[in-house]
Amino acid sequence: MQPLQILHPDGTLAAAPPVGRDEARRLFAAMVHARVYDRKATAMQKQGRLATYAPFEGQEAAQIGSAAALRPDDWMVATYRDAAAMWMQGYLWEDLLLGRIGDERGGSPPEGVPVLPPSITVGAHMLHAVGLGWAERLRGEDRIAITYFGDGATSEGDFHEAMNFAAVFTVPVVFLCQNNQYAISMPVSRQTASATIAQKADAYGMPGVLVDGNDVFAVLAATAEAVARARAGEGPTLIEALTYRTGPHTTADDPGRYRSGDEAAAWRERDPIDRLRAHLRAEGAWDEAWEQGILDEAAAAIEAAVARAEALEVWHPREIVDGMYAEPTAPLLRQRDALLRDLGES
Amino acid sequence: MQPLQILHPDGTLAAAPPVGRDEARRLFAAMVHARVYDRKATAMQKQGRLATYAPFEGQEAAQIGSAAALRPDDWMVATYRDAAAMWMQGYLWEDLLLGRIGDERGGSPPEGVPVLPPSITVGAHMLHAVGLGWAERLRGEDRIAITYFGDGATSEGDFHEAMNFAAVFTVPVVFLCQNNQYAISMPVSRQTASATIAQKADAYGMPGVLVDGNDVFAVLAATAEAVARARAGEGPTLIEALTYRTGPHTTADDPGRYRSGDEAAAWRERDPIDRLRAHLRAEGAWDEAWEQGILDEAAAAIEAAVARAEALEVWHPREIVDGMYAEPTAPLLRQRDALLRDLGES
Amino acid sequence: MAQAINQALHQAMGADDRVVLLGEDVGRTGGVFRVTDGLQEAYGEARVVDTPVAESGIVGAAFGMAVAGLRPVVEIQFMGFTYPAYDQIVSHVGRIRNRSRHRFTAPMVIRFPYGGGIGAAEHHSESTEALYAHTPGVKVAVASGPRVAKGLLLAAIEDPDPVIVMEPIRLYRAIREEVPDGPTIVPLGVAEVVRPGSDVTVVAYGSMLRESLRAAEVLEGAGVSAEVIDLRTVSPLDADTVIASVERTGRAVVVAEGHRTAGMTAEIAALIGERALYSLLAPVERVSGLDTVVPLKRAEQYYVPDAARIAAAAARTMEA
Amino acid sequence: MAQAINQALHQAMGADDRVVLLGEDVGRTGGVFRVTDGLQEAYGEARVVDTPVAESGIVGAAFGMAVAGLRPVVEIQFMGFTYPAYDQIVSHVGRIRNRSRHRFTAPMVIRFPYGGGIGAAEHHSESTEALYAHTPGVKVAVASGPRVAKGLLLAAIEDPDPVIVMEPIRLYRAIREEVPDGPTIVPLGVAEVVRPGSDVTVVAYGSMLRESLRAAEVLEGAGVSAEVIDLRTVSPLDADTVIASVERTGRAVVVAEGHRTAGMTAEIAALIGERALYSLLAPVERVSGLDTVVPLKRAEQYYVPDAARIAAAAARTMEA
Ligand SMILES: Cc1ncc(C[n+]2csc(CCOP(=O)(O)OP(=O)(O)O)c2C)c(N)n1
Ligand SMILES: Cc1ncc(C[n+]2csc(CCOP(=O)(O)OP(=O)(O)O)c2C)c(N)n1
Ligand SMILES: [Mg+2]
Ligand SMILES: [Mg+2]
Repeated sequence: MQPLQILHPDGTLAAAPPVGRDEARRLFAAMVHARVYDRKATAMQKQGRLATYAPFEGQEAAQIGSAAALRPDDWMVATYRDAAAMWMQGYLWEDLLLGRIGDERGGSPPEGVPVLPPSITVGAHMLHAVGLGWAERLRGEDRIAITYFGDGATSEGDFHEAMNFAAVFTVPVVFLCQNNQYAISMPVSRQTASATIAQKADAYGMPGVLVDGNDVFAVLAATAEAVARARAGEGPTLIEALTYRTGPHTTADDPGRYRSGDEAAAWRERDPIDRLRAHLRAEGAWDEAWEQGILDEAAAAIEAAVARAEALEVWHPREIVDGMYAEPTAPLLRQRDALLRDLGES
Repeated sequence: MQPLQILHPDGTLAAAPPVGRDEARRLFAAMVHARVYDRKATAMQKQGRLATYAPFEGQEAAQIGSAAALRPDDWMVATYRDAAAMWMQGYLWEDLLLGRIGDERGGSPPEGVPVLPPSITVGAHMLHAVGLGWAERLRGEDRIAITYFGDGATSEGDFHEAMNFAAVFTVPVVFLCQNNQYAISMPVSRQTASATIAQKADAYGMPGVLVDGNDVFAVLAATAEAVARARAGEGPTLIEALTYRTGPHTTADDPGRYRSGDEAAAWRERDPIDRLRAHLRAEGAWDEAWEQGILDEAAAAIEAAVARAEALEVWHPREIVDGMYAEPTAPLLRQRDALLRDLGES
Repeated sequence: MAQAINQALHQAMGADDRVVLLGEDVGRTGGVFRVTDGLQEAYGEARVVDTPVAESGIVGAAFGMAVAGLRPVVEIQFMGFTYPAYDQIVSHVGRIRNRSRHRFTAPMVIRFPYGGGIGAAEHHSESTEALYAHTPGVKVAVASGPRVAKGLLLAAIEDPDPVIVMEPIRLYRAIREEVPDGPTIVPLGVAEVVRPGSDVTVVAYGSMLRESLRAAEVLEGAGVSAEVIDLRTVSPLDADTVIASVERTGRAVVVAEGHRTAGMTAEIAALIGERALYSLLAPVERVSGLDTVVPLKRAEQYYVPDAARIAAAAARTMEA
Repeated sequence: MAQAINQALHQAMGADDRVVLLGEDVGRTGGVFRVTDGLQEAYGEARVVDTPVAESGIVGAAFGMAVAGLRPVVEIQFMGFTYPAYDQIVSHVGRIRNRSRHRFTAPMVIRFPYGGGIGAAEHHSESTEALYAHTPGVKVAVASGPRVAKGLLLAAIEDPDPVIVMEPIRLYRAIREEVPDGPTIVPLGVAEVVRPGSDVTVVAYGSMLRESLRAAEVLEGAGVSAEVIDLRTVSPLDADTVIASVERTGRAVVVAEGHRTAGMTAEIAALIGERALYSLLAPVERVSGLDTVVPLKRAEQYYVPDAARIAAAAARTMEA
């Protein structure tokens, strides 16, 4: 299987892009914006202002390109590494940061944003997307669901059950696998003996598509097609986007223990932002000032998000039992009272 | 994919059989013997002498043909419906019956018989076969493992994890799926949207083979090849044997609620024993007296097994805690004493 | 009891088209115990869904449906087959509300047969409700007969949070009882004093209620007045009703057929010790299953508590 | 503590080539907490196996290996990721011996970090040992420091039955302690009186031992002599040591960071009520986590019990 490619690594075109110039510029701006966030979050973690953080640098095209194919009311269920995609679908940077600061309120996007809080467990969440899409179909709505996951996640039993349910019940869901070559320290070649992840779709009677995940046009085109299929009632699609995480698994990880500098350097040559920039420049659609403007705007927006997130006071211990049920149960109320007594707050 | 076939349903040959005449007769005898057991067990259940029972009539070729490809020391991990295969590998009828009578001692085959007690949960046991085969490989032994499961079991996450582990670690294991068209009431078309189960192998980078499961020669040939691959260190194979359970799912089930008489009748035309009989007769290797001899011998052997199983006394309540650990723990001993006190036996 | 549950499902599906059923063999055959009989005919294949054999898949997909605003009612064929779905339940079903601070919720029901008494195959006699009571964010109701089964299930379907509803296998066909025709609710988290008494409190639920009532009759014959409480939900647990009773009687027997260590009898006994210590005239007696696998048919009776063991335990509290 | 565990694994693998390790990232990187550092270099990829991300797969395959006669030691990356393997553990690992009446056995170890205290992400602070204590056929050991961690792990590897070994995350780097160089065993099922005392018994294990010892010091300052017991295994639970102590002190505080309902504090409190009721001068105090998800970093301290809460509970028993 050859991955679908529209933009060559040097920025020349292999095929007609799926979007016009303005939209291409918008995609570029979004990718740059996301990278600013990612670097800021990484820096904050080093300063001890975030708990662990899972950087996505290198995967911007896979996330932004795919999310750009969605309608604003489509459901999204993604992971700890998919902040860029979630933000594209309406999740706020400040809420993403809050989660990383270690505050449950980060799991609560603005009302109406159809994006679930990031999944920390690997695998289980794909089934949630199946249920969401299925529910819409049962109601006769044409909203679809998309779920993001990594190469490692394809080993979990829940991946299998999600793919199977989606295909058996013709659920409108797109499975977007970012094969970033590693699951923590494990290369994808030790995760599965199949040549590609895309080919796993056939086991479920579902189309599987392999795309160059650092080619934002290819990702967008493939996702748009899958979304259209789903919306038309033709069922699920598995997309494997080949990409690479430039940084560590999380800020607690040292990739030097398991991968070579050469490999990382080779992938850096395929950087998704550089690639689109080269294309835009060749088209006369890019100049340095414009990019600087995006960077400045992004920095300001993200600083503001950081400020809002960090300004939020820790909730009062009284609230500790409030999240579990619509109304705290009798045992929880007793436990809360005992806690407040112990804290001298009752 | 066309299923491998060596014996046509009318008993004529599509290709050269994998075994000579004596071995063919031995296979016939084993299938007949197994059917006598199956019918006896079904009858006993109706008389209330067994708890539920899951009949395998119609699946004799799939079980006997595959088990015939094994070496006596190869591991087998099979299900509640695979008594014929287990018996071929050394499990005793009386132990199989004991389990169905509701006695744990049925889970204990004679020492040295490399067959685990039948799996009642669907799916989990395939991983056990992977571990068994893997252990042998680590020790440098050439014993392999085979695991039996149904079409329904392929939906469980553990099927996926077992297939994936087996392929990634080149484990000597054979996955033998008896696609008997139903998982209780669910037809295989509602279990998966893929055209075959065999094609699922490709998702794991493993060969998948489709065979006519009512053709004992085809099953034997395909299994022998998979066993040889495994033994040679070339890793796992998935075999899908197309077959049909003639009877109900278990003695508590009424297949009339979910499948047509026509369908069952069509499959009866493909009965594995009739088919081999037709072949042997054409070869001059069958006569009625010989078959009657097998039937009589089988009936006697099975009656003796029934007698031994039914003669076993229920264990004393004192023994209730004895199976959990090598030595009963202190809490278990206290619980046993309390039980004996309550029973007035202390 | 199967019929009462079937009636509850009919009423819920008729009243609210957000209610959908999912499970193995629930549609065409109406389930192993025929609890969902006739529902697929009545409400169609889209709302009564025969699923592949994949419990994590069933629960995980139903969870997504619930988040999207449906009211899925999942059947797992036997309690022993809920374990492959345990991760979905503990990590997601019970957590989405807290994880999103109420932005997303999962109002769904997971119901299944549980417990011994019919000599079933291995894995078919589990009673591990303690596991689910120990799982934050879900509620756990246990039916003790047709009326309670119907009322708890309807309450569970209406509840804004996920509820597990357990149905004793051995009662499906065994108990006949008047059940109100209309949609009746048994509130979650409220125990019922089923039989008043003054000497000893017997706390039970589910399959053990009937045994406890039988024990109470035996005890009455021996001049001991037993108060029998049906907990009805083990999470949240209505400790107030239990404590009030023990404060009156001064003696308690707690009964559950699940394993002993860290089981429900531990929790109830601990609560009594915590809140009614000074009322206790005798140690709380725990009557429970053992810390063994539930034995198969031939020895099952040694495992599952019965009226005789409950009565004997009560008698011991009287002697202390 | 990580180093002591690493040493135990080195010794076990060196002494017995049936011992193999399996887990996510255990080889090349030596695990998230570097507990298995250097083992793959020393014993090769065949015996120190980096697995795909599939917990049921890891446990299920290791189970098969154990049945075949190896001694697999499985690492699950965090306790919260044991749940996908729960079915394998409860339905197979804990049952094969009984199912086959000793013909087949599964001598294997499942070890993992557990508990809070480092402000980790969701699912990374679980302490649900009650679940495994409620699971027949497995034993459950909980390390409280380097020496005990090493000794329990070596005992677990030698044990003829499956053993779960839990390691408090927050102690991996936090505790330094003399650990005997040689292969030392801490027997399973035997509690240790870590600090003798006469007024009140504090029963703890794992991460809560250190907090309990700190509480004992605080209490000593207040003139209260606390006896601190490290259970070391929660299944089987050494009730005799606990009861003997409570019979002397007449007061008890039981501590565990897991959820409260049907948790380990319930079991221990129930045992005390059962066997030492007449010695009790005050209700047993349970100090535990709440029936909530463990809060994230910013509010975690409200959930996880600490020395102050333990000391306060002990003080309450003195006032009663
Ligand atoms: C069920 C579960 N098992 C293990 C983990 C620990 N873990 C976190 S991320 C990860 C690797 C996932 O790899 P992949 O799916 O490729 O995603 P990536 O991190 O590369 O984006 C693992 C094993 C987890 N979070 N959940
Ligand atoms: C984990 C689990 N889920 C559900 C069941 C209940 N159950 C028993 S057999 C069966 C159908 C299995 O179908 P298949 O794998 O095709 O095997 P067959 O019975 O046809 O031989 C089901 C759902 C079970 N035993 N285990
Ligand atoms: Mg990855
Ligand atoms: Mg089948």
